[in-house]
Amino acid sequence: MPEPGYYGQFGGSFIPEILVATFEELVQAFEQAKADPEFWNTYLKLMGSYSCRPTPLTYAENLTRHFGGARIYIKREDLNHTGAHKANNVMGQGLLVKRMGKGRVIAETGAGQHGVATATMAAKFGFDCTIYMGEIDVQRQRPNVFWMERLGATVIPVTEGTRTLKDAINEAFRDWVSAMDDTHYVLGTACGPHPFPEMVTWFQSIIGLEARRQVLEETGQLPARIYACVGGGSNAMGIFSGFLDDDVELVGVEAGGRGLETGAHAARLASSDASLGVAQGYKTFFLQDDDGQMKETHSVAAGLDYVGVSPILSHLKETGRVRFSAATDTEVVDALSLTIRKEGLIPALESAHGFVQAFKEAPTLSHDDVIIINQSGRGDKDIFTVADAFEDPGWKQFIRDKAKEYDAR
Amino acid sequence: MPEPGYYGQFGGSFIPEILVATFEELVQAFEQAKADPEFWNTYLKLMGSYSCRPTPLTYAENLTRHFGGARIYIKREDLNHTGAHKANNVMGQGLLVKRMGKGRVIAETGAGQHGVATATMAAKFGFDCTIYMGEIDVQRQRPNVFWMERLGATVIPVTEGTRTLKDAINEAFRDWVSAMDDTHYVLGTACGPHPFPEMVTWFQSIIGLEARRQVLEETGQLPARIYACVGGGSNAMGIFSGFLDDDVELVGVEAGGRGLETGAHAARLASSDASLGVAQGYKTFFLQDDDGQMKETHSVAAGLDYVGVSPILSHLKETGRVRFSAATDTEVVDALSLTIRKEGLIPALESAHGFVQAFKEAPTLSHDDVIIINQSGRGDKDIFTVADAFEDPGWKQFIRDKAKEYDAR
Amino acid sequence: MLAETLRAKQREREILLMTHIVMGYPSFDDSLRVVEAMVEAGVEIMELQIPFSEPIADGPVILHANQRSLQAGSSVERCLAFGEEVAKRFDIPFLLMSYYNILFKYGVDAFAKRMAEAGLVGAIVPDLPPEEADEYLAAMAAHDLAPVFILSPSTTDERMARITRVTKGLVYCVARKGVTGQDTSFSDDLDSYLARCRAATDLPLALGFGVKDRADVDFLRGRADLAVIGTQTIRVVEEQGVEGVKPFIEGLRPPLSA
Amino acid sequence: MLAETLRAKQREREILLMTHIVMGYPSFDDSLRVVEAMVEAGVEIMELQIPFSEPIADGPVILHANQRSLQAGSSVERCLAFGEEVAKRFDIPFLLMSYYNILFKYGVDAFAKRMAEAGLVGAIVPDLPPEEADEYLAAMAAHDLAPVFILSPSTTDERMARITRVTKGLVYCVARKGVTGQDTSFSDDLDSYLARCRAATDLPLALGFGVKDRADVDFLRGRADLAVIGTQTIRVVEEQGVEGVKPFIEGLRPPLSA
Ligand SMILES: Cc1ncc(COP(=O)(O)O)c(C=O)c1O
Ligand SMILES: Cc1ncc(COP(=O)(O)O)c(C=O)c1O
Repeated sequence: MPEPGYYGQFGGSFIPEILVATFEELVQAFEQAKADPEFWNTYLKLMGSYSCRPTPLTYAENLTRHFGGARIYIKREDLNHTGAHKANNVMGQGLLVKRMGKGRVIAETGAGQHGVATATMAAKFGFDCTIYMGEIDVQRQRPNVFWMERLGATVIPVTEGTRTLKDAINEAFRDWVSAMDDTHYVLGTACGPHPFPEMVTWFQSIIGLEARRQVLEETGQLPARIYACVGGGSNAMGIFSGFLDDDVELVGVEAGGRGLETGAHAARLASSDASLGVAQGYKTFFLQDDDGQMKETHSVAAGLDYVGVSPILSHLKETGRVRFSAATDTEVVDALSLTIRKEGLIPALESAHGFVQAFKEAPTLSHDDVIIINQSGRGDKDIFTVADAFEDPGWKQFIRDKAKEYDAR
Repeated sequence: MPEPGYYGQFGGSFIPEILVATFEELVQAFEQAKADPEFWNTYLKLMGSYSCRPTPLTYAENLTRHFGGARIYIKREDLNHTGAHKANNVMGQGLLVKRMGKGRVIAETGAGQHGVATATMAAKFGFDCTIYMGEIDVQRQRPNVFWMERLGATVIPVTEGTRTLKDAINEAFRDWVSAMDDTHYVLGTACGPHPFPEMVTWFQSIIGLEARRQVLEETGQLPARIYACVGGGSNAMGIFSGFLDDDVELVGVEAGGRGLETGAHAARLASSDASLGVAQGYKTFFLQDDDGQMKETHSVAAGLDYVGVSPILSHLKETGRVRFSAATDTEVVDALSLTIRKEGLIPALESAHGFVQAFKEAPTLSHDDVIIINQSGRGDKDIFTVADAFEDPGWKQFIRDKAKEYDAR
Repeated sequence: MLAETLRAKQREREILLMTHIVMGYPSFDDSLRVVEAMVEAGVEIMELQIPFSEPIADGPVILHANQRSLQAGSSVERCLAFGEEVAKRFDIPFLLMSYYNILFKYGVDAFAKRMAEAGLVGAIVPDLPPEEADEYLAAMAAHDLAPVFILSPSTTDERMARITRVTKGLVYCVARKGVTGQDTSFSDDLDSYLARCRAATDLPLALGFGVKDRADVDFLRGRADLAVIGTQTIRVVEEQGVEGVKPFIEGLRPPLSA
Repeated sequence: MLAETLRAKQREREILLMTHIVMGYPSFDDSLRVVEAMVEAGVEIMELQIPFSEPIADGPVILHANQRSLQAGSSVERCLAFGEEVAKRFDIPFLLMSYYNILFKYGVDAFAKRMAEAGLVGAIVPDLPPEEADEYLAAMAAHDLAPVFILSPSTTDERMARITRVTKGLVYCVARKGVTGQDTSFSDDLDSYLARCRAATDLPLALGFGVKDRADVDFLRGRADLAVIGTQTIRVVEEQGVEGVKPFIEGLRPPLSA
């Protein structure tokens, strides 16, 4: 009988003593919410009226024809309010915060997506909101900083460490240990100490529940395979949740960055570069050196650029239930480009990782097979990154002209 | 008995002889589609599986409390695929193009929203696509140009005239008269020669049909008033359509720009600056000089910055069925700001015009009353404009740094 | 009346020339000198275009001329005065050409009255199909002016009949799809199209869109009654100045004495 | 054993001092000189922190020291060697402090063995609650080392009992919410919290987080057994150099002879 919060040897709750009481309160609130069918109904209602759930399952007819194999369906988390599956998690945690009677939320953010989602939830629920974001990400992802500030959140640039996502997480924990009485830390993915992996997965399972119903309705059959990108693992766990007990192959796709052989990647489960460790409150595979110090990671997709991974996914890898692969930056931009042109869909760079692997495998399957790709978010938020990836000269000129305009005033 | 295509004295079809046959074909295809219930079902199915329809009707609890009058509901067209109600129109016309067996679409665009929507539809349906866009708009709205190009469309900058929306329309007509055999012109709003006003309204009426059902379900009553911004008039006609026969006050809000008294606005129906005229193929109120030459218009919202207006709305103004007002740029930025902070919603600058008027009137109504604002699109597409409107220093620095980075390479 | 005038001129010339200018481009002085040169070069009839901010049926060259004329400050009144001046000064018929809004804003009847007073003989309004033209037709009739309508290759026989029924003076046949100022391939298709036009009306047929040189005009001889030279003269003025106009026009047909 | 050592020292001094350094910050040479100065100034016990890339329980000053030490190339092995060196050279007990991953990656038992060989007496691992500590407790016991656990004001009495049951040597009581390096208000609340800690265990109580000057130490006299000076000595070194350490520490308590 595994301890609560453990998935095989992964997970746990490695937290400073000062937070233990807070976590106990959170675990309790979460357990009560899970046991209360009204809570899930309230959650469904909120997501249906504030976001756009159920999100559609779109048949990608042109891509299907292009690859000439399996019929490709796309689960459209990009159509959520704020543009990604992150909305599911934050709105769920928002309801829990209300239940706990707290008035302030904090969050880490890398790409800015989870920060915007949290700031949005905070505006909607009337919470104070502080977002921690690595200084480098603040610089790279200014548009999201702008929106977070408009939404009333305080964005604090984190200047220590690698100045990216993992350091923002550390900083959020530091805030939390100082202010846990009235503050809830809205962790953005299925990582961190118990109950976060389970709780975030629970809220995200709305994706898989919908997708299962939809694919049966639409095609009368279960999919052969499901593809999802894996940063922390929340969108993947979200869609996988609906199919764990089915005869459906689940494929997680990590950031291959410049190639697994270069070391400049964020593949914790698809490469042999990661090893078991304990950091940021939980035990999982980390990209770390022999001393246990965390390494720098790389991905064209800021949201996948993280050293750890959901302990639940580590476990599902170990049991063989989920297969993992990696997509390189170049493959990602190509898959993105093809998807935009063939279907008029703009996946986020993160999501495009799932598309890469699906495109590799679709031709090897039969037209009788159905596959689902989880489009976790929309890519138009990434224009600065995508335009750079495409080396678009018109865009560069536009930015130069805009800078001149600002200088002139 | 009015002639087809006329709404009172407004509308008609003032087109070059060379296009008459093309319009006859279009009218016929449209009439057949309207008469065929399968067509509308196909349309609903497409919008449900590719976009996110029905879009939610969100109760704006915080704004309601803030203003202390009518209960404010928001129809969430921002959650459409591509981020605005424009999707409804283009996907509908796309189905019609397929029915007519044509292989190429063209469109005008101002803000770029309709261009992106059309390019998206073209990618999805496999049509060739050319988008005409005023040179000034190409410069201002580069992000949208970037996406249109990624979607496979050719974007042609229009260098004549005011180099904005109306000139792009003229240029699209010029293309069409050269290539109508295989080309359909996807006009972006409820303007232009018959059947466009009626046809675009028909596709957009999906908004009103949904909203009526939703508000009754949610509140058990009809709204007292409905607010929608008016550029060409398509989103307004879309939502109004569902309530024309009801005892519901309909309010259209035009661009007041720098103030009606300054002349720098785009208020055709809410000001006395416009007069009846015939241009771009139809008869309506235009902002024109005494000679009949069109004037330059101004709005912070590119999508409202247009000289003409739907002939159907001109008629509904004349009959008194719809009331019109204008919102200034400053009021719009304030309403946007408040809405972001209170509800976590980011209306497009265009849509925010509707919010301005609703906010003025909500406190004068009772809590027993319900009002609906049509949030025609999302504002995160407008970051360059919004950041400028807010004079955000962090944003400016970001752009300067980005420009330096490009110069350095 | 206009039709008879043209028929009379056709006794001297098998194919007549109708030329086109945008009034006020590049200036009213230049416009006057261009008209003068054209009349001297033997042009039989002219279209004077009042510039409009939204000329949807015109191609880039004429569009540009419209814009520049407006930017230089030309007004409808100034254009009408110009029309009056040339109509009094030169002994050929002048048609006005503009988009419907110019007439509509002026007041259609007032506009026709003013045209008649100015000595202009008719008008071409490319965005006004007969279906929308009741008021215009009444006004033109009341002031004895020729409403010139347009036929296109995609116009059905039935519609040709309907259009020519309300047309006076001449019928303007556009040679092809597209806007003004593009090349037209003068081919068999054109032949059969013109035959259809001929069958629809006894009025002189003016063929426009893309006529640019002597070969084109030669091709039209015996097929149309008038060749319309629009964009090409604007190009000539832009490239060679007003001086280029007369030689260009004269070169389009063999000399009269020949 | 450690507990007895401390109790023995308490016969001379009512309140003991435990100080903290991040090994390798700003350099191992400086670290050595700081230890030397502290020992000379009469510190009774020291925490030696092995830097970690993700020190979630530390505030900005110690966080920064962790980062700089790592950037300067300090390794776990080098830190252990440093621990060994000072343990041999100076006659006070030394505890290691680090995050659990450092031990975990090394191998928890191997780490404990190495500590014991180095002459270190115990460890503080702030992100390792007793619930997750089975392996660690076994290794520490096997090598006769003191596992020092932490209590906080939000720890319930029940949980205090559970934690102190597995703790050896001393109990580390954090004074308040928050991370290291912030001000603590030494007040009645603290009083009742320390009374609860005292009730839970016979072990010496070390109070940490925010102790920064003589007034704070005076306040703790009679309430806690050890005052922990963490962030403040790093600040002193940063502001006054290693020279500042000895006078600072000496100033925290009245001289022994007094
Ligand atoms: C669109 C999108 N997809 C995926 C991710 C990765 O997170 P996760 O693995 O938790 O789904 C992110 C993170 O920012 C994201 O923004
Ligand atoms: C979001 C949005 N709303 C409104 C409009 C105005 O168009 P219409 O009046 O046709 O709805 C536009 C036009 O681009 C738009 O993008």
